Amino acid sequence: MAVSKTYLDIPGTFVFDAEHSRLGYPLNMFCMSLSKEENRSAFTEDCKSYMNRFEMTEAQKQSIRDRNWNMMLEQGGNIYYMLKLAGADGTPYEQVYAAMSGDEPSDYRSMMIGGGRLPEGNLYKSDWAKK
Amino acid sequence: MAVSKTYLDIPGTFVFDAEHSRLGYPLNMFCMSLSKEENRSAFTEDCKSYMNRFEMTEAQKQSIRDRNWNMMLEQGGNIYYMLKLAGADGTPYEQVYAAMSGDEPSDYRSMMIGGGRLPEGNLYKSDWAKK
Amino acid sequence: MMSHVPLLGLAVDHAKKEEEYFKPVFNAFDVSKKWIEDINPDAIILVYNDHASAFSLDLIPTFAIGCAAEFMPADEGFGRREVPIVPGYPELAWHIAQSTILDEFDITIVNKMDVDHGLTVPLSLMFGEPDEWPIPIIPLAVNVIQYPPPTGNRCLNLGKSIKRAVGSFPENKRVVIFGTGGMSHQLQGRRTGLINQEFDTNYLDKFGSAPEELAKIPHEDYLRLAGSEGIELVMWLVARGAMNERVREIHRHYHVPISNTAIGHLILENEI
Amino acid sequence: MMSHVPLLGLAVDHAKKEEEYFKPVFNAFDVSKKWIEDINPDAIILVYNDHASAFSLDLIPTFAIGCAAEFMPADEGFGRREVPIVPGYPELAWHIAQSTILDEFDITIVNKMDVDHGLTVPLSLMFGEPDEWPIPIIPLAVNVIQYPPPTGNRCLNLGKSIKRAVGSFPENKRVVIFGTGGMSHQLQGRRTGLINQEFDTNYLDKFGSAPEELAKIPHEDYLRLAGSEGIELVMWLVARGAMNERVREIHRHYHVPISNTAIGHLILENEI
Ligand SMILES: [Fe+3]
Ligand SMILES: [Fe+3]
Repeated sequence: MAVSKTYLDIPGTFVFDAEHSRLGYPLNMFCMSLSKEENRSAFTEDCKSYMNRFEMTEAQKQSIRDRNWNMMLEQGGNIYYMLKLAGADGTPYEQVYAAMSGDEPSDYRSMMIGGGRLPEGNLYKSDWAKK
Repeated sequence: MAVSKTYLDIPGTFVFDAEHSRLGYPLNMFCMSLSKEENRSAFTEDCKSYMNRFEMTEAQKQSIRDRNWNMMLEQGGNIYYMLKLAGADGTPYEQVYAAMSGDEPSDYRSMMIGGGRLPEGNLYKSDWAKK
Repeated sequence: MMSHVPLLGLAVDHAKKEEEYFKPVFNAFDVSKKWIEDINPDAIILVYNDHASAFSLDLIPTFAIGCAAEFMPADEGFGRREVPIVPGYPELAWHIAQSTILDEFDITIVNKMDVDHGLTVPLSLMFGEPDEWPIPIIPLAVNVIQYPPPTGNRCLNLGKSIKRAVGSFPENKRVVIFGTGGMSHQLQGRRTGLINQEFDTNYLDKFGSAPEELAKIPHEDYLRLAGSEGIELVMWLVARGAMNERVREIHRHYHVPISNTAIGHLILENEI
Repeated sequence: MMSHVPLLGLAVDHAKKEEEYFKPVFNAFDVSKKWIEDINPDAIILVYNDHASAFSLDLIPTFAIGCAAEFMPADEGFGRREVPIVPGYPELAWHIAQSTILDEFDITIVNKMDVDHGLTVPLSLMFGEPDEWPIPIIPLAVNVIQYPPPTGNRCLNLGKSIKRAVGSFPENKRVVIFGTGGMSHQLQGRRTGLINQEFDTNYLDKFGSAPEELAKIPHEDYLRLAGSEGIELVMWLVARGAMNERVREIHRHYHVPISNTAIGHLILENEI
């Protein structure tokens, strides 16, 4: 079966497909490692040498240093893995979501309580291009 | 789909099905552990306490102590796992096969070189009951 | 034949009971708690997804069935969740594994596995905080993180195969199956926070009466319309497939939001 | 479309090259070595089974595809086998994984895996002792140790799905697929040493011309007639399914015994 990638025109979304998974493998395995207390300590003590245990690109390491969640996604990050980094930092997930969306945390929370982001105008990249 | 067990009337054969696998789990995981050098040393130094790391039944431990291959099979052993014990002992596989068959190693080897055990008379337990 | 295969579609992940915010949802579970107490099943098949706890990118089973006698709550980075060890049901789980493989489903058999909040949160919602879980659990993990997950159609058909397996188990058992995950949500990227109430309502409406129609929804539609994590809904279809063609709705609840997610919750029973 | 999907059915396990005893078999591979050198494929899909090296009773995937960039030879208790690291082919392997899952095969995706003699011995037979393996390998591990393995029919159909996947790969590649394991043998119990030459001959005869017929052989017949380990032959059917309906036989060799096993060896090419 041919693998079509028509999902690529969904705006503001990274589908964790083969390309993403291959690209993000070291970044995600780094994040996952933080589930273990000993690894969290090692990361906190010397983040540079801890990160070097994983064969990450410079861009991946930069995205982690900056806690730039969208950049992590671009570099193949998967949100379920990335949330382990947030967990290790003690950052509430909502803060991560707001950061990715580009909104102020309070605005983001209001949007969610108001029923979330509407599908209208958010289904195709062309919808966003119009904005 | 119903799981029929009509294979139970094959003579001299243990099918490694769910029942066998559940029964043999600790024995097989014990055998597998011997792939590692450190475990082989620990086993050689103090076989009793090494075996106690695995939750084996007394019969399973007995079958191992006696290197009674057919008894291991009865106790849920799987041949691919058991061969790791043979490997750790340095016992040639052919010797294990001969032991299970009940033949002298030289007779067993002759049988194999002569084309192996024939299917005739070896397909049903009832064939063997006649002998 | 088994007398009963009810289904419970659960859709809460990552919930924290202590928070006031979640009260309306927990209240909605009062009906469900009462229901399962009355049913008092012999086993629960729990269809869920692992969140990089038992599995990782190193090994991604499409379907994995837990056949062990017990499963430890996973350490997800904060120590093991303080809930009871999850009791398994090896006889039935192995029977399902053997039966579905002979039925040409390529299931991964798992004899040692920690289970994360994806499995234990639904249990907490249904049973509160007991000293022991009252009913044996068969974990059925579905890959919904790595694209592509199994198709909706494949999930529905796996459910049908599970139904045949439970039906051919030598003992007559009352089995409940939980489908978890979903409903619409997106946890990532600039579009995070997407909720599609129309999609969800349609899903809930057709889930009992027209699951074959839902099974045709292509992955792309879930991703686009229900958010990138909304694709978890395929797990519900495993549970639906395990039920009779005709079912009746016992309870329904839908709420937006829990954190970033639309939560839906549905109890169905077989029409006999 | 790919131009060519030849198949190579290999059936040697556990062979030790240095022993005089094996000479006739290694000689039979001279034809095959020449053949693959001439074909010079872009990739080999190697259908094999793991022998409690990468997997154990803790986790038993029915089908697992190796998508990594390389695979280390496993330490099977004597240190790692002294053969080159096995180079993978991530682009094509991932494409096959995605494609077969969307085609409703429930494959386990593996990104880190050691490969044991089940994979490296066939390579040694085909390529001798090079400093590097000359062609990238996609390992496809099939469970044949825990009963039940996938049915023969399922294996044949997976092969067909792999054929479609390779055919839809954006680049036109020459791919060879090795089916390994078998033929008749029994390694355990009082019946150990069973060999069924009639069964094997029939299998070799029909493999090219009537694989659908072989795909109907129930597990019980393999176990009874071809010995408990003869059931490994289902792995050949994956390779057969990946070929055209019409094939021509390039090379055949059958020999009894290697150790405890009847070894068969068949090269087929697609009729265009
Ligand atoms: Fe989730
Ligand atoms: Fe073998």
